[in-house]
Amino acid sequence: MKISVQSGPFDLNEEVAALYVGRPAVGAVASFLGLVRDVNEGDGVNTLTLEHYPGMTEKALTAIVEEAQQRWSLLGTTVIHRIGTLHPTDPIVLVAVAAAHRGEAFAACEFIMDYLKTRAPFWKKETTPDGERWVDARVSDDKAAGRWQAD
Amino acid sequence: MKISVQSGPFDLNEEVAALYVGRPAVGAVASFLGLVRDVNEGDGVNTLTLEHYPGMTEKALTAIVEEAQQRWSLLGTTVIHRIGTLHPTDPIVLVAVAAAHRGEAFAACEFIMDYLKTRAPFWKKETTPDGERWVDARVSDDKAAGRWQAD
Amino acid sequence: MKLRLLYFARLRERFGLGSEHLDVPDNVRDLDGLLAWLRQRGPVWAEELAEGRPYRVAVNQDMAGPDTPLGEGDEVAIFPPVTGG
Amino acid sequence: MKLRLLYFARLRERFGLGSEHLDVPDNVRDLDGLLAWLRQRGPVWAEELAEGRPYRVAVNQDMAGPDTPLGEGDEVAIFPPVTGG
Repeated sequence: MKISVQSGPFDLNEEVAALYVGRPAVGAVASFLGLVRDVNEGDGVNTLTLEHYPGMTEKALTAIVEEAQQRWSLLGTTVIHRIGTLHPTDPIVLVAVAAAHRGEAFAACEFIMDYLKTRAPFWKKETTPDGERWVDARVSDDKAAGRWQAD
Repeated sequence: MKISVQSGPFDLNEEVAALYVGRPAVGAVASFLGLVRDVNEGDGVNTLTLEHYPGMTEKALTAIVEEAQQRWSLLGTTVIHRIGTLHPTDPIVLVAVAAAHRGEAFAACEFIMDYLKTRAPFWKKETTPDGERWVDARVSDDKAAGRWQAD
Repeated sequence: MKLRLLYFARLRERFGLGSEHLDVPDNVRDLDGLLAWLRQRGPVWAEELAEGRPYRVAVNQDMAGPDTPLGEGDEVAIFPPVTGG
Repeated sequence: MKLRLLYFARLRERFGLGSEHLDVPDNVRDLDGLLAWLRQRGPVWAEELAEGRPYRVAVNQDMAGPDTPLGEGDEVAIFPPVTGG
């Protein structure tokens, strides 16, 4: 399990390769890249600043990955989340999951993203042409996370 | 839409970057990498050779991606499938999907993989310590593809 | 009627050929008729193309069923269930 | 009882501070009690921490509810619903 909260960029090739190179039991790597969009709620976005809760963030991400590991048979998991000020098209988050088969890799990757969105202490502030504003939590994210409890 | 059937390797960074660099409407890229495992059905695998049906393969992949585009609002899709002889840990297939939000990107990526597994004319032959054998289609793949029809 | 036949993977190996041009009798009008005609070619054909065996057929690169009609110059491919990805 | 309080994001800005050390009265025994006590500090506190407002509380870096007991030296963080990812 690799978990990193960092201000700098990351290299997708490197992160995904670390999950399968030299590990021939891995048949599937599902990954998700979240990026800064230039529009949110209909307004232009110039910058996005991510605040977090040092200590709890890492703890929450670890707990989420551990829960995924209990639900599915995984062979490796990487979660990288950036903090600080980012710009449109900048990567914000990477979740990559290795497993023997694709079903487990996809499910765990989506599960981790859904839980990260609702349980990991990060907050986004946008700068738009009208000034700064904190991004509101989305009801759809709660719904997305909630569906994993129906299993 | 990029679709490629090729014997050579591909670069994950390059393929994923092509889906979001300079495209600030993209908020999510879900991707899947399928790899050669060193064990299948309990036996060691030394090499995996992929045969395909030139012409129909590209046509089938295009139809699958078009169906995904009709089901979800997508901002870009890349499907690369390798042919020829590969070895354990070699990437076989990449499916990467860009969208505004993660739900669409995840769903379309998994849909394309499920349909590719059951509808795109590729066949795998393994070399094991006991000789060569054609890989049998998996019932679980039919089931995985079938669930998209219940929607 | 002239057809182009293609065989892939295990069937290509079993039949010992990857493609052929065929001139089939006039009573072969659809896929069902073609398969019946191919089964007459010998024991390997009869065995591999027996009903209930796991093979698939595409006509002009689209998946086809027994009722799919055949026309002059069609490309017919016969192959095992696919296993890519 | 001595506590360490942390505020994040919009609440950090509204309260005008990111962290503080607090010495709360003995009758503050759980999160509910702490929140009631904080609401007395002024209109901004009363408004933002009113029941039904969308804020979350963690005690020692675990999500907590109104009944969560508090102890000497606990780290209590109050913040808006999270929006990362």
